[in-house]
Amino acid sequence: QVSNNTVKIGVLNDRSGIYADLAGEGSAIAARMAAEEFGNKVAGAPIEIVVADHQNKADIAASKAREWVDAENVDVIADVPNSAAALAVQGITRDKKRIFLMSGPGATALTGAQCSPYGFQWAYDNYAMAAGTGRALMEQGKKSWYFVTADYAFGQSLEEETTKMVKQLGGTVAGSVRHPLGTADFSSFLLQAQASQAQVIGLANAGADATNAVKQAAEFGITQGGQSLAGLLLFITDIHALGLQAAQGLMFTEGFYWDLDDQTREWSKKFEAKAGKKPTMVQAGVYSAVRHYLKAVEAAGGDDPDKVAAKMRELPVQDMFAKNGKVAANGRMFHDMYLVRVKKPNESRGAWDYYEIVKTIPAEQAYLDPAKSGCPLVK
Amino acid sequence: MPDGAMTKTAMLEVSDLHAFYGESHILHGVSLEVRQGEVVTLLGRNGAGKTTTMRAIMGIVSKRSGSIRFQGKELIGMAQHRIPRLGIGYVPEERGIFSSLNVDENLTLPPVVKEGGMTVEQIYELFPNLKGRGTTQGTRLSGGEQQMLAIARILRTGANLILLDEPTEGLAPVIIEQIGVAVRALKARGFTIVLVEQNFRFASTIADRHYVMEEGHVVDMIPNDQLDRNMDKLHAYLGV
Amino acid sequence: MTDDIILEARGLSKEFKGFVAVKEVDLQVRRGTIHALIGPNGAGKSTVFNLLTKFLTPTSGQILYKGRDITRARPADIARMGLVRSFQISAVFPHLTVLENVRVALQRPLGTSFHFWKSESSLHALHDRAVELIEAVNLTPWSGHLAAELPYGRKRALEIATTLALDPEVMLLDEPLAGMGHEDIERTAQLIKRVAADRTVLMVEHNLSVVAHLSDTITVLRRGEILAEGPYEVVSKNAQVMEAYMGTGHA
Amino acid sequence: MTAQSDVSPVTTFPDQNGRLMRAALLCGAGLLIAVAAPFALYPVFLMKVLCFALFACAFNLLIGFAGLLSFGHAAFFGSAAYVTAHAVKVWGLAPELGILLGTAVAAAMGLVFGALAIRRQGIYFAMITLALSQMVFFLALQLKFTGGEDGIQGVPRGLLFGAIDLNQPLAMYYTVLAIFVAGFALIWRTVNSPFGQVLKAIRENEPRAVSLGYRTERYKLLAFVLSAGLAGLAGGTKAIVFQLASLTDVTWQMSGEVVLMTLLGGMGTLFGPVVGAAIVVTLESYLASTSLPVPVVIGAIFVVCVLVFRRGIVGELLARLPRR
Amino acid sequence: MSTILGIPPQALFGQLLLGLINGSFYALLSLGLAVIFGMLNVVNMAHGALYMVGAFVAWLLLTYLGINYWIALILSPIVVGAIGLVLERTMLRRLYKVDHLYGLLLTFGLALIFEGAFRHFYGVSGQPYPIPEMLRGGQNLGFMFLPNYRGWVVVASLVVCFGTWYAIERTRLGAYLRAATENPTLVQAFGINVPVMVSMTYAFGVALAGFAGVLAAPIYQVSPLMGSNLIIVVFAVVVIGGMGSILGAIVTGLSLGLLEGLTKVFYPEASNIVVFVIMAVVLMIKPAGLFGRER
Ligand SMILES: Nc1ncnc2c1ncn2[C@@H]1O[C@H](COP(=O)(O)OP(=O)(O)OP(=O)(O)O)[C@@H](O)[C@H]1O
Ligand SMILES: Nc1ncnc2c1ncn2[C@@H]1O[C@H](COP(=O)(O)OP(=O)(O)OP(=O)(O)O)[C@@H](O)[C@H]1O
Ligand SMILES: [Mg+2]
Ligand SMILES: [Mg+2]
Repeated sequence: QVSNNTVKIGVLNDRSGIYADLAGEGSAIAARMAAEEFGNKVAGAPIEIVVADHQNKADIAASKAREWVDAENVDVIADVPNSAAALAVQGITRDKKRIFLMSGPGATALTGAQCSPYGFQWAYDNYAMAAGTGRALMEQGKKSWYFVTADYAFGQSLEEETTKMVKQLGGTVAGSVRHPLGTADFSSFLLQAQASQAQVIGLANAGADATNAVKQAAEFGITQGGQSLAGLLLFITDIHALGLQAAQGLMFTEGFYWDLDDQTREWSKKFEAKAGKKPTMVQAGVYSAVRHYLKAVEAAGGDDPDKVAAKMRELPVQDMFAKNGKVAANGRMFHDMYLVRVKKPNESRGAWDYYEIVKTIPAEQAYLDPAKSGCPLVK
Repeated sequence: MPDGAMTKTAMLEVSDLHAFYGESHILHGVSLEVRQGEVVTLLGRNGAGKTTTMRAIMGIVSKRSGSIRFQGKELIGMAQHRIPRLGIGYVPEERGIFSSLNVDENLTLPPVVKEGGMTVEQIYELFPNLKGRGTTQGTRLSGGEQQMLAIARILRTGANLILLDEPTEGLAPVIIEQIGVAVRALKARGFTIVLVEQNFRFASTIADRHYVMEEGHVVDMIPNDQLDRNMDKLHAYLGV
Repeated sequence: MTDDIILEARGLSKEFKGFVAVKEVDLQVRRGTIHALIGPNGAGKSTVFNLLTKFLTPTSGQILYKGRDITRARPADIARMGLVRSFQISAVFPHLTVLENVRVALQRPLGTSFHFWKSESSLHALHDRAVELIEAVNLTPWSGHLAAELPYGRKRALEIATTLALDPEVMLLDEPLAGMGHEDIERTAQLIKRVAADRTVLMVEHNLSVVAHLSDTITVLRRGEILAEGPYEVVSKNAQVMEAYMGTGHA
Repeated sequence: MTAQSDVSPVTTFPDQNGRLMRAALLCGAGLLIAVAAPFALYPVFLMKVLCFALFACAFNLLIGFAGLLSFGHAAFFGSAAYVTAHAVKVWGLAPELGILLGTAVAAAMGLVFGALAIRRQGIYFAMITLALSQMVFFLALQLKFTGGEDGIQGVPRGLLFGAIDLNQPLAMYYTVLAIFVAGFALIWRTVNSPFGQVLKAIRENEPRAVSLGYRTERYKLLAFVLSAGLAGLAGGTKAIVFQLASLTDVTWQMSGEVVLMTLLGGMGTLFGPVVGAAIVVTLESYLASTSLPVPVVIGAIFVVCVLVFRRGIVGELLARLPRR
Repeated sequence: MSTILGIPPQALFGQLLLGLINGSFYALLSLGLAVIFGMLNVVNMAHGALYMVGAFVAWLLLTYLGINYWIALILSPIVVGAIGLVLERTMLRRLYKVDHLYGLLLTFGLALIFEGAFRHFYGVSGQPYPIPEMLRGGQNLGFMFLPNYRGWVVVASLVVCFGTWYAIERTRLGAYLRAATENPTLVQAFGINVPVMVSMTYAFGVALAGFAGVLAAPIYQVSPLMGSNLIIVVFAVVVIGGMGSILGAIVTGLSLGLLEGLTKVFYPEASNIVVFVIMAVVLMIKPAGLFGRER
C-alpha cells in the first residue's frame, strides 16, 4: 500500500548559498545512490526523487515543503540544512504527518522541545559537535579554555554546551570574546585569546567566520605558540577550503570521514565519481537516512507514515555510515562520532587526505541523553 | 599671424548645413563664411537656429550634413573632441561654469591647443572682476562674473576662432559695456569671433558683418557700415 | 512711522567662505509700495532675497517683518506669515498641470494637507479661485497642460499666479520678467502693478524701463552694499549709479 | 477669453473620468480574480504573493510618489514580523492584535529612521536607509527574543476576532486578502488625497514647495511613516501566514528584492508593485526546483529591467495604451 | 603594570594597529566608491563583488597558471579594470541621462550576477590563498606579534590611497574628471575625449577594488561572499565621510578602522554596529557627512 503508487522523496536544501557545498547537489546524489541500491523500487512502487533550493530562507523552505506535501504527494523530506528552515519544515511535517530526515541541521531543538514523531535527526547535532569536542580534548589533558564565539543564539549555545562539559570534567574557562556574525577580521579577537594563555581556543562559530578565524590564527602563529585550536562546528568542506597549510593541527568532531574503512572508501569513491568530490557527513547522512527509510518502508510493506516511523525506530541502522546505529524515541539517530586532527601538509598523501582520527567517541557519549532532551515524546 | 586686417581667404566656411535634433530638422541649408580677424554676428529671433549653428560647428549637434570647413579642414565626420583642438573655442549660451571646480580650475580647464594664447595675468587685466576670486567655487560667482569667466577660459587656449553665444544675456548694462570692451580688445589682438546676439545695438558696436537667420535659414547678410541703411529691414527680421 | 514699514533688514550681512556678498545692508520696505532692488550682476540681490526669505542664514544682522523678529524663523514659516517669494530660475512643479500647480498653493490654508485619508475631490472647491488666477495671468488655454509643456515665459507667468494664490502680504519677485517675450513683459508688468494695489512688492529686475514704470522706491546695490536709494528720478541721476549700473548709454 | 463661471473640473481634466472608470473596472476584475484564485492555485503561494505585493506597494509609496528610494525597507518588514510572531506566540495575543502591534512598531521605527534619513535626498537617502537597516539586522541577530539563526518558529495562527479559525487555509487566505485590499486602498487614497498632492509637489520641486509655506520634512516624514507602517503590516501578516519570523526578512537582500519587485512591475504605478511581486514570487518558487542559480537570474532581471524597461511592466503597458 | 580602562597599554596599542590595518581596507574600498560616485554619480553596488573578483582572479592565476602574488597584484586589478571597462561601455553608459538611482540598481543586479556565478562555479566555502613567501612570518613588536603581511597591507594601501587623492584633487586630469561629471558635452567641446575618460575612471575605481581584493586574499578566505558584507560597512564609511569626497573616504576609512578596533576590545559585540551608530550621529550633526559639501 504505497500512496499514489510512488515513494516520493524531496531533497530540500541550500543549492546556491552558504550550505551549498556541504549539502546542495551532493545530498541529492547521495539520496539517489540510496534509491539505486533498491533498484529504484520499494514495496512494489517506484521511487522518485525531487529536489529544491530553499535559498536559506525559512519561508521558502516552509512554502516549498507545504506545496510538496499538499500538491505533489511528497512522502518524505530529506536534508534541510539551516536550523530556521528545518524548524519550519519540522512544524509542517509534524502537522501533515510526513517523514522528515534531517541530516543538514544541527539545532538540538529538533530532537528536543521541537521534536516530532516523524522527524529524524541523522548525521550530527550541535551538542555532539561541541560537547564531543570538549570532552575529547579534556581527556587529552587540555583543561583551560578560551572561546571565540559568534554573538548570536547558535554561537552562544555552542559555547554553553562546551563550557558545561569542560566544567563538569574539572576544566576551567579563562574567558570568551563575542564577535558579531559575519566578521571578516579576527585578529583582535585572536590576540585577546592568545593573551589569555588558555590551552585551547574554542571557536564557537561556523562557516566563513570559522574559516577566517582559523586562517588568521595561522597567520598570527597561534598554534605554533603551543595553544590548540578547536573548532566546535566544522565540516570537511571547510578544511578543504582552508587548505592544510592554514588548518593544520586544528581539532574538531566529525560524524563521518571517507577514509575510515573499506566500506566508506568504496562508497565515497562512487560518490566522488558522480559529485567530483568526497562526501561530507551531511551528504553521507542523507544516504544513510534515505536508505534506512526505504528499509523501513519495505519492512512495513507500505509508506504509511506512522508505520514507517515505528519501523525506523525499531530497526537498527546498519550501513557504511553508521555501524550499529539506532534511533531513539526523540528521533535522534545514535552513532559513533570521531575526534579528528587536521594533518600537516607533509603528512597528507593526496587530495582529501585531511584527517588523523584521534579518537572514536561512542554514540552514548557523543549525544545528549534523550531523557534530558526535553522532547515530549520521551516518556 | 594676427594680421588684424581682412584677408580674402575664409577661415570658416559653412555651406548648405543641415542639422537635426532627433527627428526635428532645425537647420535647412545654412551657408556663411568668416574671414580671418573678423567679428561676425548671427542675429535672429528666439529659436531661429543661431545656437544650433554653433553647436553644429562644434559637433555637439552630431546629426548634421553639408560642409563645415575650418582652415580648409572638413569638420563634419571628425571626432567631436578633435574639433576644438584645431583652434576653435566655444562659449556656450548657458555659460557652463563648473560648480565642482573653483574659479582657477575653471579658468585653466580647457587644454591649450595652440601657441599664442593669453596668459592668466593678461586675462585678469581684461576681466579685473575675476582677480582674487581664484578659490571661489565657480558657480558662486554672479551671472556676469560667470560670463566673464566663460570667455576668459577660452582665451588661454590659443584658439583663434571664438564662438560666443549671447554673451550679454541677463547682464546689467554696465557689464554689457565691459564685455563689449573685451570683445573689441580681442578683435584688436587678432582673434576671429562669431557672435550670436539678440541685442543688435550691442552687436553693431563691435561687428564687421551681420548674418540674419530665420527658421533655420540665413536670410540676409548686412555689413556693419550699411546697418543704418538697412535698419527697417532689420527691424522687420527681428520683430523689434 | 515704523508701523508703516512692513519688512526691514538691519545690518544684514552674508559671508561665503571669506567672501562678503552682502555687507551691512539696511533696507526698509514700506507697506503698499513696489520696491525694486537693482544693481550689477553679483551685487548680492539674489542673496538679499535668500536672506530675507531665510533660504540662506545671515552671518549677522536682523530681519523684521511687521515688527516681529524673523531672523530665526524657518523658510516655510515665513511663507506662512505672508512673505512669499518667487525664484530667479523658474520654479514650477513640472509634472503637475497648470491648475494643480496653482491649487497646491491654494490648498495649504484648508488645513487638510496632512489628510492622507481624504479624497482629492475635497480640493475641487478651490478650482474656481484657481481658474480666476490662471485667467489673470492669461494662461486659461493652458490650464489642463502639464507645466513642463509650457514655454519659458508662460512658466514665469504660472509662477506668479502660484505666488498670488497664497494671497501674500509681501511678494518678493526675483527677475519676474526675465525670459519673457515683449507682449508678455507688458502684460506681466501690468499684472504686477495690479496685484500690488493691495499688497507690498519687493522685486529684483534688470529691465530698467519696467522698473522705472512700476516702482515707488529703488534701492541700488553694488558689491553687497547700498549705493543709492530713492525714486527712479532721483536714483537715475545719481552719478555713482550711472557709473556702476546703468552705464553711459542709458542716461 | 473670459473665465466661464461653469468651468468645472471635469472639463479641465478631460480624461479624469475615463481614467477613474478604467481603474475601478480593473480593481473590480482584480478583486474577482483574487476571490476565486484559491480554488485554482495553491493558497499558501497566493498568500505569499499578497504579502509581498503589499510590501512592494508600501515601498512604492515612497519611491513612486515621494521620490525617495529606501534601500532598507526590510527593516520594517522584518521587525514587524518578529514583533507579531513574538506577541502571538509568547504573549498569546490574538492574531489581529499581533499584526497591529507589528504594524505600530514598524511605523514607530519609520518615524525614527525617517527623521534621520529625510534630511538627505536621492542616493544619500538610499545609503542611509541601507545602513540603518543593517543596524536592525545586527540587533535582530543579537536580541534574545528573535531566536538568532532559528528565528521564531511555530507561531500559532489562532482565532481571528476570537471566532474565525485561521488554520483553515481559505479563512487565512481571505483574511490576508482583506488586509491586502485595506492596505492597497489606503495607499490609493493617500496618493489621491490632499496630502498626496503636496507630496507630488515636493517631489517635483522641493524649494518651491517650501516657498509656498510647506514644511516639507514633515510631509516626507509622514510618507515615510505610512510606508514603514504598511511594510510592517505586510511583515506581520506574513509571520502569521508562515507561522514564522526569521532573519531572512531583515537582510538587505530582502530590501533589494522589494526594489526589484517594484522596478519590474513599474515604479509610481499603483498596480506595478503587485504585478512585480507576483512575478518575483512565482519565479523564486519556480527556480527553487531548477538547477539555475537563483541570484544570477534575479540579478539578470534587474539588469534587463534597468537597461531596457525602466518603466516596468505596468508602466510600459500604460505608456503603450492610448492616453484617452 | 598600569592599565587603561583595564587593558594594558601595550595590548591597546596592538589593537589600534590592527584597527589601522582594517581601516586601510576600508579606505581603499571607499576610495574606489568615492571616485566612481564623484565622477560618474553612480553608487557602485557591484564594488564588493568586484573586490571579490579581484581576489578570485589572483587565486585563479595562482592555481591554474602558477602566477605568483606579486604579478597578480598588478594583473588582477588590470583584469578587474577591464571588466569594469566592459560594464561601463555596454551598460552604465546608457544610464547617465536618467536618474542616478538606476545606476545603483543596475550595479546591484550586477553584484548579484557576479556573486551568484562565482558561487555556482566555485562553491561558497572559499579557496585558500597562501601568504607570499617573502612576507611570511612576522615581527615581535614587544606588545604584539605583527605578521609581516599585515604591515605590507597598510603600506601598500596608504600609498595607493594618497596617490589617488593627489591625482584627483591636485592634477589637471582630476580637474577634467570633475568637470566632466558636471557637463560632459562642454568638456568635450574643449577638446577632451570625455567618454574614454569616464570609462577609464570607472575602470580605475573598480581596479582599486580588485587591488584590495588581492591584498585581502591571503588574509581572508577567497570566497564569493567576501565582498557582500564588507561593502555595506564601506558604504556607511562613504556616507560618514561625505559621498564623493576623496579625502573624506580615505580619512574616514582609516579612522573608522581604528574605532572599530577599539570597540573590539571594549565591547566586541558592538563592533559591527559601531560604524552605523557613528553614521547616525554624524548625520544628525552634519547631514552632508564629515567632508561632504552641502548641496
Ligand atoms: N535639444 C533640443 N531638442 C529639440 N529641439 C531643440 C533643442 N534645442 C533647440 N531646439 C529647437 O531648435 C530650434 C532652434 O534653437 P536654437 O537654440 O538654435 O535657437 P536660437 O536661435 O539660439 O534661439 P535663442 O535666441 O532663444 O537662443 C528651436 O525651435 C528649438 O526649439
Ligand atoms: N553660496 C555662495 N557661495 C559663495 N559665494 C556666493 C554664493 N552665492 C552667491 N555668492 C556670491 O555673492 C555675490 C552676489 O551674488 P547674487 O547671486 O546675490 O548676485 P545678483 O545680484 O543676484 O546677480 P545676478 O543679477 O547676476 O543674479 C556674487 O559674487 C556671488 O559670486
Ligand atoms: Mg540660442
Ligand atoms: Mg540674481
